[in-house]
Amino acid sequence: MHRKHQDVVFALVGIVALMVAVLTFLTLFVNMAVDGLPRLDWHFFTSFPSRRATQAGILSAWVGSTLVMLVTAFFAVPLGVASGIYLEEYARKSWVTDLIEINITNLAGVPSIVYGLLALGLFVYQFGLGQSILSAGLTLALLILPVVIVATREAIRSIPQVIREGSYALGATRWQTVRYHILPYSSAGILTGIIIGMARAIGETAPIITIGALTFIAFLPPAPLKAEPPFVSFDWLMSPFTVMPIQMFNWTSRPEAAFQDNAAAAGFVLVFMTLAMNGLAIWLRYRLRRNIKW
Amino acid sequence: MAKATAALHGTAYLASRRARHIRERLIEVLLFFAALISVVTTVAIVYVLVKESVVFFEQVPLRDFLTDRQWTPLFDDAHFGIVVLLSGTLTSSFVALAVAIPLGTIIAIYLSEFAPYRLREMVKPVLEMLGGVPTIVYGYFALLFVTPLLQKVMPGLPGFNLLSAGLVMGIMIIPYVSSISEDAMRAVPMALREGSYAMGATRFQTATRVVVPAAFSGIASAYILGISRAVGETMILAVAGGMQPNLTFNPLEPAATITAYIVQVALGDLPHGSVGYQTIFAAGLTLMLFTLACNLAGHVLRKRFREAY
Amino acid sequence: MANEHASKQYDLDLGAIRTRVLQMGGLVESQIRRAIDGLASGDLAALEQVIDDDHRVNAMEVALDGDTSHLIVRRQPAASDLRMIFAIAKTVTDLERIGDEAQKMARMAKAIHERGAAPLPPAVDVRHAAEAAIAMLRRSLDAFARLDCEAAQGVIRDDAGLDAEFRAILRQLITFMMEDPRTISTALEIVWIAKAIERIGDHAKNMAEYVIYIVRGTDVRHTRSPQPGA
Amino acid sequence: MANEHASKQYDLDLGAIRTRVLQMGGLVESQIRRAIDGLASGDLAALEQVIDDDHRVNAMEVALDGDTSHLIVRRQPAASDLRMIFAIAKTVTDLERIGDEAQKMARMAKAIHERGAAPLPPAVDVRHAAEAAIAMLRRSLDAFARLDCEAAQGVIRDDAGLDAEFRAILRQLITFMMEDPRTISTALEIVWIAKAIERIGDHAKNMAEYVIYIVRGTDVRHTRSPQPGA
Amino acid sequence: MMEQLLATKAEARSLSFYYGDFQALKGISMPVHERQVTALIGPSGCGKSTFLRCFNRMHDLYPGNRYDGQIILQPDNTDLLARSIDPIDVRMRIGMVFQKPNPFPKTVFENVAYGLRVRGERSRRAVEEKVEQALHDAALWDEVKERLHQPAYNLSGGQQQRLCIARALATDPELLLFDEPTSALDPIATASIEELMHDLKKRVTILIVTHNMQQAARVSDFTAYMYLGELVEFGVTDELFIKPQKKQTEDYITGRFG
Amino acid sequence: MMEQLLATKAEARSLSFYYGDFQALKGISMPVHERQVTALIGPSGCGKSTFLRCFNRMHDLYPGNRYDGQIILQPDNTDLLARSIDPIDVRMRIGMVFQKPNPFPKTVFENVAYGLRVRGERSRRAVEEKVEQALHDAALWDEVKERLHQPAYNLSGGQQQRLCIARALATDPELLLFDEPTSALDPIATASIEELMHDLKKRVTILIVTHNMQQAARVSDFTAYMYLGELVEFGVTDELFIKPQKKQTEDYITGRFG
Repeated sequence: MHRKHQDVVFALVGIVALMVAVLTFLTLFVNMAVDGLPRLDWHFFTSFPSRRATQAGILSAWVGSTLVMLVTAFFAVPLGVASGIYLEEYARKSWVTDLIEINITNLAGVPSIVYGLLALGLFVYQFGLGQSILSAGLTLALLILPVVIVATREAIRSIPQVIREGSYALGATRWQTVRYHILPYSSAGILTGIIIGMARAIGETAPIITIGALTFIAFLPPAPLKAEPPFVSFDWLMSPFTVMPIQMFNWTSRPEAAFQDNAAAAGFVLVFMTLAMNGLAIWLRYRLRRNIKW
Repeated sequence: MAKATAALHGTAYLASRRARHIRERLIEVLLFFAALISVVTTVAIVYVLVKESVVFFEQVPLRDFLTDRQWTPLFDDAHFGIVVLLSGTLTSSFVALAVAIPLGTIIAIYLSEFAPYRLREMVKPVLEMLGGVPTIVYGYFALLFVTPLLQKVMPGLPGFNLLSAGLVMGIMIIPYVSSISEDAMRAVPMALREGSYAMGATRFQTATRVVVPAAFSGIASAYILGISRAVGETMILAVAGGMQPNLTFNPLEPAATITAYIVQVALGDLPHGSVGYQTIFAAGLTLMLFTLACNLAGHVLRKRFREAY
Repeated sequence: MANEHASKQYDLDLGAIRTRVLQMGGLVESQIRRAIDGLASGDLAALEQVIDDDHRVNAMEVALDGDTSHLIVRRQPAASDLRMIFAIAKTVTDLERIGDEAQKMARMAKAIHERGAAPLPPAVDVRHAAEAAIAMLRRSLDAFARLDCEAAQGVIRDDAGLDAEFRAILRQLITFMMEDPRTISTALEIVWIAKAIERIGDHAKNMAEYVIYIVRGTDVRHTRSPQPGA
Repeated sequence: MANEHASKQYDLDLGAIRTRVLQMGGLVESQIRRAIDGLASGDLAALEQVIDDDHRVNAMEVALDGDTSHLIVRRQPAASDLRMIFAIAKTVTDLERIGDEAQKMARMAKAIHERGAAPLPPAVDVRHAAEAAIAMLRRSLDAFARLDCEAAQGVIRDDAGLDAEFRAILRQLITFMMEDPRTISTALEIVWIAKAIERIGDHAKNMAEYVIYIVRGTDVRHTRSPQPGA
Repeated sequence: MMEQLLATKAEARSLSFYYGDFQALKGISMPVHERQVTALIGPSGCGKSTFLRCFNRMHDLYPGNRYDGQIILQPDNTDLLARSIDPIDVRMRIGMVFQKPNPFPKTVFENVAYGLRVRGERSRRAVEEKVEQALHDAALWDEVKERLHQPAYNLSGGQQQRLCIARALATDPELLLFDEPTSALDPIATASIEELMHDLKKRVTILIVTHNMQQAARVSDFTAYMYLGELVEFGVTDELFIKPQKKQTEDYITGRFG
Repeated sequence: MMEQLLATKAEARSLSFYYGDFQALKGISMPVHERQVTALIGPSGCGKSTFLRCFNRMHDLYPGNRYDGQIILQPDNTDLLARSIDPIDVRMRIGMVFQKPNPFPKTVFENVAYGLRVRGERSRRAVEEKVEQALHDAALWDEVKERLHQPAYNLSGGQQQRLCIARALATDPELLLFDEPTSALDPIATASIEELMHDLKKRVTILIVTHNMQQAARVSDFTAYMYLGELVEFGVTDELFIKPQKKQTEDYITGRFG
């Protein structure tokens, strides 16, 4: 019967399609590894950028990325989780919540470069924060806010309504229900969303470029911890900075092949980091699915 | 029972009840303000884009902006024809979608309906990682691997071109299309599939006649998300597509997209408040409106899909 | 909507059982009639037949009890259905006992005729009483068929008349026996026949009471003054 | 596991009904005994009491029938439970009829003693037959209580003996009547008492047959040669 | 059973309920007798669950719902639906068991203790005692005493439902609502829950919704038949099932409903 | 009813079934009589659904499943489980109705026509005739004839289930499998499905899994009681429910199962 052959044919087509995607990814990874791995040594991580390709490193880039991520997480996580909780557990159906809802869906789809324009107009000039770590962190925080909110909502939504009703039926208040049930049961899902959001933020280039981050930074921001009281300092927030993807972009744009190897090396580190974070998130989600069966 | 009565009316209880009310109310207000941040963000985006664009359109008539066939904002003889940037954007997006939609759909159907469980569990994370790779890395790949490769086949291909950028962008978008499509197909209840198989249908018949139609609005919203991604994608094009404005629909040529133009301007040293500075906001507004339309359409479709089950 | 026939099968099952109850009633009625005809005509073969046919009544009782259990298991009857099933289970017992009484009548009639004794005059009254009992039985079956409370109450009222008739026959027979002790054996056999007829009336009354139970859900048994003694 | 007591309430309900059936049986048994004692002693008040107490038997029948319906509605019995319920519904009818027979015995005994007639000699045999009937009733109730098929079969066997005893008494009474026609009224009253005793035996046998139905699921009624005629 | 002699634990008085514009309950008045099981039956959509969920103000969780009329809870004559009454206070007195077993993904112990924790009980001794007592009362103690600190999800469906009952019992509710508590269980687990209900009614008043008429007949002392949001008939269960007063009830009970 | 006189439509012979290492069915042998309703009952997890789903090789859809033994389908004496037999061919002959109504998200008409389309039927007339006939047979025609081209989801639950029955009937199956077909329906819809089953058995052999013993008693001619993957007792329904041969069956039927 010929209709049974369709199955075999389509299965083959499917595998081919899958191979195209997966093989492209592998090629990319191998290609970058081949070009970049020779440059990856201790020196590469502890050196500032340089005009000489072989002496250049990514010290200022990874420190900058780390600090920006700190700021991003500091703002995006509490805000994202709180709004997710509000929308799922508190909001009553009204035009305000409808608005917030559509708005978040839309924000999730706004191109990252538009966030860059927002930051340029608002943070850099209007608020006068300049081209600082704080500006970048805030920008990326807004960028991944929808990711965190959506992940939080999905995680919360997967908790069956009967669990909530069970809690309320025992006389619990809304906040008690959230604290004792909603948050604990959705925490793994929320964490997954946060990690994925951070992985996205760490690789974002366009908005950082738009706010005008410098590409050639041969110094580190002021240290957050000091020897003398008050021991902590927030000066680093206002410091100029660079981040990994910008460093890579910079090297990619150079015509010399040696810099392009640097780009490959930086790219390799970047891909490795994002893959590790994504992998962690995927593993978390897998465990989550295995542990909780509503 | 007497205890319950006392519990309802005892003064100590009343006090604790008031405390409870206040605490609950406070928490709700805090959470509400957190949720409001996202609205504030949108308002801020619109405010910034519109504010600068208004200044821009005071100097450049909207008519010129829409009809002029040149984009030379930084020349002395400045032209502001957005069509030029749009052509690059549309061409690269078209190439990307020509790759992503067929492949993404086939992969989704294959994974959801054909692949053995183990293969699916292995492949899905790999695909998701594909979507997690920073776009600058894809840009690097397009410029330094795909373009040289293509040049071996097409010797005349310029170093910067929309084709290789579009192809790589297509690969990048596959996971978005395939994973949302697959989710939509997975959400089709097993009972429907079993119903079809029980009627004597083959896998292919079940997939194409029952599962895909049932998941259609979900799949459509995946496509729309893909379009929105392609249009908004920046770094691949900035790196591999070339940055010079070029009114063309030929993917073999280099051309600037809206996003690439913004990057180009941002990299330069444009003074705050100049017309050049304002052009990027006008371009950004165009981009924003386009993706907004896509997102709303996708939202509506997804919502309809959710309601079906 | 399709629901109008949602319990078609159930109604069919119930209807089938009711029909079989009525069939059993018909058989039992013919048994009584043939026994009383045999008493008058002395047709021994016919009487023999009545005695033999009792196994058919018995078989119907067993079968109907089986059907009733099956219906309970299959349908978990409630409300009027349950009352119907319950009443049928009880009615079937009464019908079988009526069958037994008919058999006894035939046996006595056979004994009388075999001995060749001339029937005693009260035999006429016995026939009259038997007709009354048959009428009661028939009316209680009718009441059952039509779930007619009025008719059922009529049957219950009539039972007192039949009892009176029985006592009159008994007095007559005692007189005969006293006048001519040689008739005692035959008279006693006629007493048993009369007694059987009186019992048939009692059973018919029971059945009528079940009909009222089916329709109204009230148990009217034993609700009036104690019945006159046998 | 908790399931061991999953049907505790059901068992309790069933048990309660069975207990009440046995109580009804006990009441009925005492009715017979008091009637037969009254026949011997001529204690009119006691006989009056028996006649009056029949309403208690009747009330128990109505109540037990109600319980049975309720159990069917509540529990949708199947298998042995259904057979039990079904048998109880039938048994209760038999018990009530035994109660009726006891009442009739008391009524006849009262009539005999009110007339002041000297009891006829067969009264002794009647007492013996009554004891046998009581024993049958008690054993069938025992068989019901213990769901003992062997005992039930014993009861069924014994019924033939009781029937024979009844026929012997009848023959004796006929002789008396023929010898002295003045005794006819009294003799006839004793005939009714003997007949009641014979019927009690029949009912006990029915009950025993239900016990076998409960235990084995087979309907043993009407399975042997036709019973000896009354 | 003398209906007149029983105390009333709760009483609905002309209770109407609206989901937005849709009137789901139409002027229902009926008593819930103390320490008796009252069953609500009727076809899907007749409003029986809606009615049940008025008793613990569950509808307050969702917007657009409106009550009209009263539910008076005894002995203190409180109108549960009054605006001045906080739904949380209502739920403190009235427990509920749901259609599907819904234990929290916590340990067995924590599930039962939850109601106490919500009420601010801090003494560990008191909590432990109450938990044990509640598990005893729910006929579950012997089965779970060895694994109090294991996840509740390891229990079987029937055990989970009894755990939910224990959870409700731990806070000494005056009235316990059961919303089709066995519809997700197999016949064996169903039997054990029904048995348990029978034991519980010595201590607590029970109101149960069931779509299984036989179950209503088995477990309840009183039955209310509802149709299209109205109370058609209320009465002693045995009577209602053998001799219903209304033709509608009769038709439903005998399966001739169309 | 003379069991011996009935033709056998299908027969399981020493059928065992494994989910991976777990043996879910243990050497089951029993007949399915032609144009009769055969019910499978037993507690949850007894393997009754697993057994049912062997008849149309539904287990082949999932990996790691293994059959052992035979299911012989008459009149052609085919072993449904043979390796040489394509499960699709089996499903062409054997229809199935599921626990929850699962109409496809298409119109009423297209749902019923689906089986024909899958079989490559192209004649529009033929399809229309068959669809109408199937809807008649499923006692649904009068209710849907005005809205054949509306989405099937607009129908009520009971109608959807009858639509699924019509869908299965359209391809003239020889054997129809019902997997707890009314467990998601209310009593009224349940009654109509049961009624329908009774009408259908004049034309098609029916095998039904139900966890509702009363339903098995109502609709079936033969009943098989299963426990822990084994067939405990098979017999004529009336006899099995009034006089079961095995103590285990008796205990289950009377609710004393522990």
